[in-house]
Amino acid sequence: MRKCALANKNALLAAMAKTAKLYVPVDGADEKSRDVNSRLAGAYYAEWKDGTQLSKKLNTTRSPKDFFFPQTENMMTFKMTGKKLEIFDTRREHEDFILFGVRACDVRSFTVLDNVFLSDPVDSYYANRRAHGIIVSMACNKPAGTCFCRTFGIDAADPEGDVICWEDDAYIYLTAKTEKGEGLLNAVADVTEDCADDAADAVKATVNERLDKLPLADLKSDAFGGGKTDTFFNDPAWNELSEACLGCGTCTFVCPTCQCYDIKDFNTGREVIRFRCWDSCMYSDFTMMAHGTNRPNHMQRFRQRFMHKLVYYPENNGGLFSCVGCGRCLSRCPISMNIVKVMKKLGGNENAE
Amino acid sequence: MQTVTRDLLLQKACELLDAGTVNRVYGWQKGQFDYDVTPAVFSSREELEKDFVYNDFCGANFSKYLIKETAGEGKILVFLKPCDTYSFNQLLTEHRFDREKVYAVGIPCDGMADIRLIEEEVGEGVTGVETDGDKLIVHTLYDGDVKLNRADYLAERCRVCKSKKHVAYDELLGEDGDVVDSARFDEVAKLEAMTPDERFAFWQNELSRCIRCNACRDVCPACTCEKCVFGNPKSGVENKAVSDSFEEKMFHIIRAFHVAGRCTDCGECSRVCPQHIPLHLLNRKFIKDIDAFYGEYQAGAEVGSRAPLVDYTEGDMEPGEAVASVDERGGKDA
Amino acid sequence: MQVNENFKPLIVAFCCNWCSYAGADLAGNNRLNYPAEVKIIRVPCSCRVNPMFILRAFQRGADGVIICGCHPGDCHYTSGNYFTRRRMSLLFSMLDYLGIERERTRVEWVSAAEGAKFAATMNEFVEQVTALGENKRLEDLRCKQ
Amino acid sequence: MQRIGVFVCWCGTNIAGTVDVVKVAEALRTEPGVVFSDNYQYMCSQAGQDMIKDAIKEHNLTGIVVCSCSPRMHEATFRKTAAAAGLNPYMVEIANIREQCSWIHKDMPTGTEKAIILGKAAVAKVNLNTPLTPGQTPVTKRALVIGGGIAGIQTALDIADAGFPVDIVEKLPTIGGKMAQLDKTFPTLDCAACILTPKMVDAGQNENIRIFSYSEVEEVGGFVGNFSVKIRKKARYVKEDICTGCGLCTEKCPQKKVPNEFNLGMDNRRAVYIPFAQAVPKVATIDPNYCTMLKTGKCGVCAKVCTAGAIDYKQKDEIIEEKYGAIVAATGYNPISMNKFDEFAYSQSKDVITSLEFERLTNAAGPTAGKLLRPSDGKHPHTIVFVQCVGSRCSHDASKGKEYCSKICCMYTAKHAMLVRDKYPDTEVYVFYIDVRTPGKAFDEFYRRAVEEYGVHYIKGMVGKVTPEGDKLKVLASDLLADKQLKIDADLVVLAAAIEPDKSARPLATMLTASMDTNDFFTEAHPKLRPVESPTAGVFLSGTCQGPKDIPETVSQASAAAAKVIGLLCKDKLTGNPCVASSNELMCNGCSSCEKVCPYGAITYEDKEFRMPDRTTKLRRVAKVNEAVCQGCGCCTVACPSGAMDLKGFANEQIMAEVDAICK
Repeated sequence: MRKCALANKNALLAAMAKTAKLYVPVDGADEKSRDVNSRLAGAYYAEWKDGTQLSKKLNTTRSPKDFFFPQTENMMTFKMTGKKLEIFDTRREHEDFILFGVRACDVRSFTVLDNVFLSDPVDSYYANRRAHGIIVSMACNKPAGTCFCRTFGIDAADPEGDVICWEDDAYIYLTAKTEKGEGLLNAVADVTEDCADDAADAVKATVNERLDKLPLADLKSDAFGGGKTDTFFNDPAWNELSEACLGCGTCTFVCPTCQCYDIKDFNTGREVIRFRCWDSCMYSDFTMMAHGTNRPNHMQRFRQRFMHKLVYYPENNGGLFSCVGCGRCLSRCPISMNIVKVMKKLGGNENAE
Repeated sequence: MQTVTRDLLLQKACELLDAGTVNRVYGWQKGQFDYDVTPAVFSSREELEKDFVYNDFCGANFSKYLIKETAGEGKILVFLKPCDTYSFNQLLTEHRFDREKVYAVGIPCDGMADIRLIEEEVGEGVTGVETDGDKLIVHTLYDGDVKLNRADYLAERCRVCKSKKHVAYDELLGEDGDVVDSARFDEVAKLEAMTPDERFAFWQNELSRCIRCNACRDVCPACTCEKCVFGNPKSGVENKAVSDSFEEKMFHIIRAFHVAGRCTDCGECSRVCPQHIPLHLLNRKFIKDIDAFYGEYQAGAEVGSRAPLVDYTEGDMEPGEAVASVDERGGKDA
Repeated sequence: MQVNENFKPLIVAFCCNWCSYAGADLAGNNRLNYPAEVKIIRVPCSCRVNPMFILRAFQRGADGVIICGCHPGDCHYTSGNYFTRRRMSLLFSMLDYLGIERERTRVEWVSAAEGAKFAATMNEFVEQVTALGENKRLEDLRCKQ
Repeated sequence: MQRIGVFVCWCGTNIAGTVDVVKVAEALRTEPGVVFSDNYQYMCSQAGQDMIKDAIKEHNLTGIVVCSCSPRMHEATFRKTAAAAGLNPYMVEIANIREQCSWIHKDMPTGTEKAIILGKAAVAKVNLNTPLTPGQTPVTKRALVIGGGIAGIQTALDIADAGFPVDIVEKLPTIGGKMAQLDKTFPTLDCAACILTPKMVDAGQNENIRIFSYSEVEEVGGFVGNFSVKIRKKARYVKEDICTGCGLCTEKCPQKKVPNEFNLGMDNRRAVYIPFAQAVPKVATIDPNYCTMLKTGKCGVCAKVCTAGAIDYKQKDEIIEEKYGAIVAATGYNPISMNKFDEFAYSQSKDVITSLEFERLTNAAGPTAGKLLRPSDGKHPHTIVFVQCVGSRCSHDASKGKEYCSKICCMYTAKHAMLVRDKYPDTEVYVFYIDVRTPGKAFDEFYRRAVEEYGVHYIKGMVGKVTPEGDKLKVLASDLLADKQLKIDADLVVLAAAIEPDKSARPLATMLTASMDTNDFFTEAHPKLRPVESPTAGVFLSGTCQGPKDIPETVSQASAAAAKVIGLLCKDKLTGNPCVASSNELMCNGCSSCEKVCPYGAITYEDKEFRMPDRTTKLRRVAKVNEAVCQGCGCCTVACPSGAMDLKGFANEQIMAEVDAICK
């Protein structure tokens, strides 16, 4: 394990930034700024430049999945010259980049996405970005009231990632978990020093203690998982749960694991750009086909999203839930309906209050 | 603190259910925390007693839900705050629901708190917020209970509340208020007073955060199209995600234009925006311009009023004059 | 601002069929020159012009958009241009509010007899937009070469 | 996918002089959908048109683009050409490369480049064109004229003469209108009754004319060629077909104290009455507000004296439903109320009267049998003051009067002044005016005669105040030209009250969906080019309901309106313009925005059941466009936020395709 005094954090980040483009969570505007809206919009990832202040917020409003699965991505272009059609492959080898300060929940979300995009047939666009990204995760010193990562077996005190970091009042501790991570740590050896492998244990203990006390600490996922389709699919509670849902895409778009996309063409007049962009199963035209839509009413669309997170995905992915308990949907849903409420309503006695 | 209490609303709801006046109640359902209240339909006294809540986080405007709810059998009780009643009337003007199937109970509103402002102040470990007179007591994970001045943490739309007066109801709980001479156009005037470059930079910064989740559209009581142009591939503006900075602007300009003259300035768009884009500043710009160009008009103040964009007079300003006139106004107000 | 001397703006002009389009024809009849950068789209009435068309033009690379209709009171459909006037006043004011140069948009009433006014208006508008340079604030980069 | 043919015209050297037509045809050949592209010297010539026809047949073209002169010039030509070759005429688009290209650009490269772009835009549009067929609707060959004054009578007579049945609806018991109340007419001074009553009789006797007197229009449905109208025939308690108009009842009726509206309340009539001797129909009417029998059930004198047995106290209002192909509004005018002009003491003295009252005072059939006597004491007035523009041209205070000029006052005041001086040369006559406006045939000569031959004192200035004092009226006025105050002791003051549209016009306009201006005058379809038509198809305007006018103007407009009606009724079917709005019911939410901007009232709503994707049904209010009424302006398409409303021939997609092509 390596450590770096907090006073030298800028140097550490500078050293990282030398190896690849470095992205860090920052605030929309500094505290003194009159730009209240940018500040209230929350943190987001931005490229680190010398002196960039890192956000103190627990998490970014948009999840870091954007780096591997951006909201829109060009796939190819077509060009008509007279009556001749040409197709251009727009794929390019992605440049290396580092994501710094990724939380445990979000790191797990990459695994969730990997299962989808890297299994056969491999999504070359995603794979390209994934191969070039290095994840530097950060333990959650102050988990928020809306956090429930433990429900899904995620340890915010000991995240996954290429490099794991912990921070206390004096130091930032770093340990590499992968070859990529080792490489990065070697590259920043000049600004870090060796320390005992248990140096971060105190931090871990504090975090664990705090996780125990979270309001949602008792939320259990046991009732859900693969093979439970019949248990939940026809539950009348879906009607009630979906009643107020607006059918907007907020939960989907802030969710680190939502992975649905649509493929569309944009005609610039000179060429046609074929791109993919995020889609939401909450939208009425989601997977619209010639015969119409296969989930014609809103309850069905609402149900799909939660069934996918809690039943369908685990069924196809060895029990892994595709919710990571980051709490983004809890704080952003316009009508405050969310997966926790769904789990409590459907999840039987163990989740009853 | 709200002048009407949860118990009073509960009592009224139960009374009307028992009397058979209504068979359902549109109300607020309590959540995990005090601030994550969900709009919900209650159909019995038991449900109401268990989950009905009324506190400083009941900002949701129920008017739009009435389109869906009036399709059902029987009458539904809906609680409407003053600002909600404007949307209610506007929807009636547009023939969007059957007035006969709604029993509207007007309730006074003392402004609703904004959890984002509170979290920005105390950090993210908020587990609950209680109101104690003019104070908010925020329960936090790491800093114990924090006391805040309630007035400072009201949502923007409530701090510049335009009306405490109900413009529609079957029954009113408590006292009706008045239309307020509010400062809601001050921010617009400030922007108008900026240089075009500053304005461009301002909006570029704000709109670039848009993730096109459509929450603003889906919550908007003026957006009740059967099929939105942004979801219609034949409309020429359809798109599911922002592919380009142009589209951010396009979406928000078109959306604001489509609701211009019909927007009651209820502020739901800004409330629900996950990226906290001040969308109300677009709508209020249209309202301010309409007031200045064509005389004051408040959408929803009266059922059946003619919106300024479907009306005209022979002496209206020319577009060039209209745009130029903003300079003078902006300079004066700011 | 840097002015590109070779810059030739792209101007889309929506003209109502009854007055302004006829005014444009008259300008042609009288051989009154105006720049070729102006391309006219014929619409039945200025009130047919949807704000979406204007934004679409800017998206696709137009540097200026002008809408021409009958003089107020002379609309072939009696009231169409009155609605145009309100819609465009509000739209242009909104574009201005977003920091988009107000000189890029214009409404002009041109009657069928005003060929000279049509040509003069177009000359003036092209000059005005040329001075502004390329439309950068309301462009879609995907549509640029 | 379309198969488009492009035809580039040289127009001799008009186009080919500055546009390389070969290059244009070449460039457009590779555009999407284009399968044929060629050029020719004169496309509009027979040879050019044949070339198009041949190409359509040979290449199975589904659409054509002609790059030529303005569509205003030859669009119709090329549409006919296409139709002759079996192609839908609305699959033709014109790229205007002459007026808007070759004629305004000097050099070949510029002209050619622009012509190519204009051609591309036309190709882009035609790619999205759909064949359109104009709708046809049958025409009901009957007209309705609302209002039975001189305007309505003239219109009805002209229509009837052309052989079409026509109904007049008049709210009073007789036709005749205001003109029947007038004494003499300017500038010829022939008596109004002498020229009007024969027309009234003609109308009453014309086989093609039905008169519904004492009736009002209650409901109007339908559209041009197919209106259906409900008319309320008010109970007059006299059987119209039996009453001979002998007038015995009107002499015997014991209720004598009913103010006579025909004489503007200056004398009385009975509860059963015939408004005036030459009334058409000449049928008695019982006034239910005054009839003792109807009010108390006791009396019955009229029934006893009526030898024909025409009295029917039990008569009820009757509703008549009829279909019409055209409707003419001829609702006329009224003088405005003098309530707001108390500075002239109208309410304080009986000797302050309006000009219309003056007409009755000088009329041989009037309350004084034509002798000019003061209403207060029946004495002959020696000094008369006429005040012009009372309530007209009131632009300084629109809440008090009207901003417009009432147009007829200058002339009738000159007439009044002249008649007074002619009959009573010992009477001094003063006329106070802002301006004297006499544009009209022999009008100015007439006015000059009043001044020069008859010695009427015309004074430029306004009367400030009229104060009754003893049996005199003290008139305080200013003489602007002499710049002094005048005090005149007058015996009679006559106010030239502004005229305003009849109160029945506004509700009628609503029923007809015809538009009105802020003064409640009906608006014309075009102020210059279509002055006798309402923007609402099938509705025509006759007389002062459209704006102030005198009798000759009214009559000419009435005949003009009749000509328009005849033109319409001559057709067996109406062929519409297929470029009309149409609403996509699946997208419409019935918000009414479109309806509010439609100048023609072409949009209505209906509740319709829709099958939802989840197989439930939903009742929704949706807009419906009446294609026979829509004129295709497209205003509704922009008012519609969802884009449910679109315009055929100029659809959103088509216009955006043109934008794209131009901006490419």
